[in-house]
Amino acid sequence: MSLVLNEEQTLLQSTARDFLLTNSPVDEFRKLRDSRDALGYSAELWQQIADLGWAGIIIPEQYGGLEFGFQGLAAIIEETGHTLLASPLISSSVLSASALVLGGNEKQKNDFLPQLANGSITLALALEDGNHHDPLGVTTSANPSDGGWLVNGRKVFVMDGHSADQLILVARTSGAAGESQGLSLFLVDAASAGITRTRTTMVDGRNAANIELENVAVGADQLLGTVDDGWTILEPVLDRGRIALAAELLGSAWEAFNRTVEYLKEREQFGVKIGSFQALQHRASIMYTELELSNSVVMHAASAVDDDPAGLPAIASLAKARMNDVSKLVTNEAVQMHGGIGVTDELDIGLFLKRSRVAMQLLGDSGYHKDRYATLNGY
Amino acid sequence: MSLVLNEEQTLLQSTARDFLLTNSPVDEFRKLRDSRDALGYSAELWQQIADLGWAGIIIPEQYGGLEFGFQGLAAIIEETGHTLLASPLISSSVLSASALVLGGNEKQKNDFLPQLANGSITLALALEDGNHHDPLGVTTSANPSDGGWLVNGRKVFVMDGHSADQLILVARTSGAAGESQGLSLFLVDAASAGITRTRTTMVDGRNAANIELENVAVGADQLLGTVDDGWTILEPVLDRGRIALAAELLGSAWEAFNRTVEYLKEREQFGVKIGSFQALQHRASIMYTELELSNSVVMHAASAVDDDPAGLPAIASLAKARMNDVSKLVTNEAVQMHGGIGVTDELDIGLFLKRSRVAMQLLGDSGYHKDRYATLNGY
Amino acid sequence: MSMESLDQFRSEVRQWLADNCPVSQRTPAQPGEQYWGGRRAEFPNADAQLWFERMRDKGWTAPEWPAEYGGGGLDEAQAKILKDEMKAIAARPPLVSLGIWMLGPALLEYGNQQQKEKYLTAIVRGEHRWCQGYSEPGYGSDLAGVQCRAEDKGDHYLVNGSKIWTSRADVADWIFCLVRTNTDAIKQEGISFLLIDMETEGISTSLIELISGESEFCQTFFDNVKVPKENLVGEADKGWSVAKSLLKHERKLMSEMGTDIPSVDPRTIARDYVSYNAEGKIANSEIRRQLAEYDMYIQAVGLTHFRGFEERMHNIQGNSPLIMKYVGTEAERLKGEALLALMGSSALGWEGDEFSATEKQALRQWAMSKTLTIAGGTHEIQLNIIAKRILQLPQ
Amino acid sequence: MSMESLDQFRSEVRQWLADNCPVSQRTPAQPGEQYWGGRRAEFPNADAQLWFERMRDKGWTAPEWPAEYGGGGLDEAQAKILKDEMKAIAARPPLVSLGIWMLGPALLEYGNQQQKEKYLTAIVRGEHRWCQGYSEPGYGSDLAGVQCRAEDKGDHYLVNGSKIWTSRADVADWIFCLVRTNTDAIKQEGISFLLIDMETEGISTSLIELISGESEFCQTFFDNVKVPKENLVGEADKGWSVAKSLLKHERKLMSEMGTDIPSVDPRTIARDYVSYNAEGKIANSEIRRQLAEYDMYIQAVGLTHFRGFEERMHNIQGNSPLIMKYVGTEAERLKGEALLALMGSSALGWEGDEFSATEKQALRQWAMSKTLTIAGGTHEIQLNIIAKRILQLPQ
Repeated sequence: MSLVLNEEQTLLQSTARDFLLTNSPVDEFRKLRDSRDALGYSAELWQQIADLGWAGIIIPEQYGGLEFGFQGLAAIIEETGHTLLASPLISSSVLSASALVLGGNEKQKNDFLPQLANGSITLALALEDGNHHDPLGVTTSANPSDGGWLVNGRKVFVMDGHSADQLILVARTSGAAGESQGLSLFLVDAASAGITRTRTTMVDGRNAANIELENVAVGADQLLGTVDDGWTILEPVLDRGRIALAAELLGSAWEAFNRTVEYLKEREQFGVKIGSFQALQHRASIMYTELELSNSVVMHAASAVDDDPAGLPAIASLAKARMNDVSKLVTNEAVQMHGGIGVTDELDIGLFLKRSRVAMQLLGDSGYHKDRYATLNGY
Repeated sequence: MSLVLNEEQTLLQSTARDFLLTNSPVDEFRKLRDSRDALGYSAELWQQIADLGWAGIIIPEQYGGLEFGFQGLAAIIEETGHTLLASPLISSSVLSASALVLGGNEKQKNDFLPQLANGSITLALALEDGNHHDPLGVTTSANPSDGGWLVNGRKVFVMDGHSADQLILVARTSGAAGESQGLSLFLVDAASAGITRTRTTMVDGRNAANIELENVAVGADQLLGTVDDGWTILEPVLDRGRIALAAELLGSAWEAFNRTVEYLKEREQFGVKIGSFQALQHRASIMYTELELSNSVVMHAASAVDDDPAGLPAIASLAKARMNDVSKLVTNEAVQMHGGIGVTDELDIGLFLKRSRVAMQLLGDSGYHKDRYATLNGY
Repeated sequence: MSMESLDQFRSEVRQWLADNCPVSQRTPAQPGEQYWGGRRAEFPNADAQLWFERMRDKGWTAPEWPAEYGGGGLDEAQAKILKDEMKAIAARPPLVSLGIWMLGPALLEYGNQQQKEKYLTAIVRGEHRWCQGYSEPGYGSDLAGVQCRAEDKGDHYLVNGSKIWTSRADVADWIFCLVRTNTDAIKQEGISFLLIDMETEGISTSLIELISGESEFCQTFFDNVKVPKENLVGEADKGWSVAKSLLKHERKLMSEMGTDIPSVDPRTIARDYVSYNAEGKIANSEIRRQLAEYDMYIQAVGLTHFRGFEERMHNIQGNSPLIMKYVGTEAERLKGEALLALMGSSALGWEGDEFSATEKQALRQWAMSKTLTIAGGTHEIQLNIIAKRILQLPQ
Repeated sequence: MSMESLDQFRSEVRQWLADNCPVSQRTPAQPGEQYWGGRRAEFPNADAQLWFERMRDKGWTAPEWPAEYGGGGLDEAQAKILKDEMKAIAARPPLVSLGIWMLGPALLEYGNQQQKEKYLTAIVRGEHRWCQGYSEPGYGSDLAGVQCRAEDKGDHYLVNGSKIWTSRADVADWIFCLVRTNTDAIKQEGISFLLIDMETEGISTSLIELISGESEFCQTFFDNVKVPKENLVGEADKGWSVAKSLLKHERKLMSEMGTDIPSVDPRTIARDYVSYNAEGKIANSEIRRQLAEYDMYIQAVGLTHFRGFEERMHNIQGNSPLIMKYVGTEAERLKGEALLALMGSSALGWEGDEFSATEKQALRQWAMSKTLTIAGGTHEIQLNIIAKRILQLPQ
């Protein structure tokens, strides 16, 4: 465990910061949102990002990746939180890449990882059946047929699912909702017969797809990992996603906080800077303590992906629960402290508030992760 | 429902206030505590209180009571919170009197209510088997024997139980822990064979007894209400107790708050009154909003005892949960805002903190009552 | 009025409402279905018009105002009965109006006879739609920091400056404004309260989009706008008293937010959005707790509204009115967060058919709740007021 | 030091501890079992003496102090290894001492050669027990409001006044004091830092009982106390710098509260005090949540301690040290409340045999946690410091 970045990671992070501030400041995201862009992110920017190697940062070198480790990726994602970058980094480069790396066979890795790493395709994880994160509750069914399976069900809240080239479907091949045994993962072409994707437009201006699956035929070669045993891949994949989201939330919470502190120093009311009001100072200081604690928790979680797989579940839940709560606190306070201007669409601070609420729901809200943390700790 | 006191109730409350400030200010409680008084309250004062009619305030006139209604009693109990009065008002005059009024037969009422009202005897409700409030979880057993029962078990946290003349035992005559059916109430002389009472000294300086029950023989005439059906009496009795505790917590929270606001106006640091610090002002104002809301909730609950028996369970849980939380907030803040002097035993503010924690546990903590409130409201 | 005659009044009101309130007006109005009045107003439908006209003719668009100005002449107890009875059948307010809520009460206290006759009657009859001109850019909470200038030009004032958060100024007929008539005086002194016809030359407005996606508010610009002197309410330079009186009514209004406006209630929609365990409890205990805490808080706020009413009936001087803006908007904040927690990804929809109308409304409501703790005196200002006026802490 | 030699150091330390730490010294010390040193001290038992003497002879009562003053001469990385290895076998601190925690570091920075030799060595060897004379009655948080007067009488200062929160002044040998040497100067200026022998004529103490029932603290009175000038640390009138440097160490100490002191941990005792449902979860979901939130907070605090250490190792200038007093004592506050929630009526016992030692300790711990957020710079002072020093908000 190391709670400071090494030299290479520090360099990577500062490169990421410069790149994002130059090429993808918050204004770029605002334009994308206002134009109701069909893709939901900038294809051109995404290619630049892939060229920098970020899309393949955790992919082994033999499959065209950088093999740089998860802590570096988390450092980049934290920076994307600062500028509200919309990109398939979490859906494709964290969740899907991890699923392939952890569960794919040699052919699957060779077929998809190099393209994923160079940005020529994106993948998405189609997980949720309902409106609350519940991976064990999946009832989307995969029934044997012709030596393969027919998948039926409906997936919602699939990050970047409308534009992904390949989907990783989580379906139940046996067992009942609530059981980890019986889940299987399938890698399917998004254009396969029986798949209907509808893009949704969410409050954060990004997109998640609702996906109808009607007798989607998958062959044995499309199985990711072992039948019924998908959970052994899915759980660590989800924990990586949660840590990535925690890193993003950390970056955006810091950004919302920093902008608020700047505002407190500039804005005058009653003839003085509002930052001189002690009530606001104390609230800002309390937020600061939470953010400092969060730095440690998120960094620890990112390092645990590579260093402490056994401890990962509890560590990931600690990170996601904390960042959900801290992000909620900080974004609410940021808007409130900005006063009237804070609730106008013109100011960027509202964009942080909105993104926060979506990221809070993705891969588990606070209740989900506190419950999981307590269970993992034996109470 | 009325959320203002009528003239008579107002008069009663101001009489109570004057009486308590004169005869039982906080100093009196402190002396009682420091002397490790064996009774735990002043017998002389209790007789004066009984002479004022408070001990029998909810007892029908025909049994020597004032028959004044519960709202008047709650108004008095709120005042006792201000001066931290130690007395059997809740154990005997609320819980036990209610149990007799609601469940006693004519003989039982005639035998005990007049003496209870005139202060010559006190009763206590021996309910809890364990360290968390759990009336349905009672497993203290009452097994048939000789046309009566033999009671075995151990009761803890029995308010004023060490000095009561009569005990109301809650025991299980059938059914299993968790079931409301099968609980029965028995009225027994505290000096009966098989009863061993040990006084405990608690953090609030008051007393609650632990009581061993070893083959305590009770006759059919000692049954309060119907066998196995004790819950129909016990539940409304407990709700009255909860509302009484909520009223006490309201009074003591207001007192701790008022003393703190006074301190903020007097105390100087850095050359100014600390009450001029905006961070403290806002925290005080937030507490004030909670206390104003609490006034309405507690008054509503007290009026519901007589006016809305059907709504009582949810209303009582609303009141107790709220006052647990508000009292915790206010007493913590009161100590913190007093600074160093606040954590010395010399200052009274710590006594409010300590009483708060005991009253919070009596008849259900916040978790218990939030759970009950949610269940009663169908979620 | 005696209890007996109040009971009598209640049955009369109940009967009248049963006879006169069209059935279509007995469901919560969606935003587009409210009637706001004004020169440019059109009725959303024929029933709304019928209902408005019947209520107007009873004077019940402003039940407590004197009958001579077109009001209902009811006392507070009667007005509450009317309100309760309307609530019992979910009758819509026949007219939604800042004139009734805010300006009217201030005019009744500070207006001269001519102003009362001219403006109050027009308000009651839905002929004037008003907007509010208090805040200015750069002076959000600091209302006394008015910079908008009104120069005394003999028979008129010449107004220059701008106002922000002027709700629906783009469709309003009139604006009530705080303007600075004396630049030598400090802060509160030197402010006057002016009524300005929005059709006067030199006025322009631009809409402000909120994070909820709504654009209820405008910025309004005054460029050499001539306002007749007779439009001054109260004395020149002494407008601060009028302003404060009006703010009280705004706070009261804000504190009742959500009680009249149709809204998605987390308590009633829970069943459709969360799963329950075998005991019938919401399975996610954190969501259940959040719902219970909101529920318990809103109950306490409702009971406190009721207590405040009872205290006024009994001439008891209580402090609860000063906390209502804070706790009322705090309840809306808790409600918004509870909705998002309960509905999960279903409450994150901004637009499109993949989300139901209720789901999208829940989201907008959450976003709008962020405005409520700021508009009409921020949470912080409310806490300052409590600290100063009630707790009398040193300033 | 290279990683390799650190590994080497670690195995040496481990071996030495295995050989030298008596088994009886490998359990958390109850309060009465700690050795605080000083002229009047007695060892609680023979093993404690043996353990102290062995550690003293290694210099490891103050591992990071220079060997010339009796310290261990270790660098921070080595000191952490020693600490970790002691923790691994639950070895007690051989000597508990305000001299080591607070005065020593300040003397190392500001003391002259003679003072270092005289006092540091005595501290390391447990010969002097120190107490702290900072706060004064009426000036709790306002440390610069020092009123305790030290008049310059040529060869000595004449001290008059009193100090409060002087921990165990009744058994201490020496006190380090902030005194006012210049009444014309304002606030921070004119304060000096004096070392005073508690046996000097004119000093008296009285114990203060806390709400936890403990009496660790005293008020100490100075009545014409003569203090030799050589006991002045740093320059006259410039004691504020010494004081601030020392406060940093106090904050650090407070932030680590609970990590070395044996305490009832809600996570480990839960099983004995609450019931669990069929799934193995604590049945009362509110108690479960409170436990989880405490658990998650203390994890975050622990990781931040570790991060701060790593940053110092890498010469990274971080701000985390300035938050540690706040979050460390906040964790203790959460722990105290979690204990009461978990243990229910079992944690409400003040005295007597009906409550176990653990139960009574839990209660005292809760009460003591109320002191921690006040002593050593209140929560409010910590937040002021963060606002000023880190966020640089306008004052």
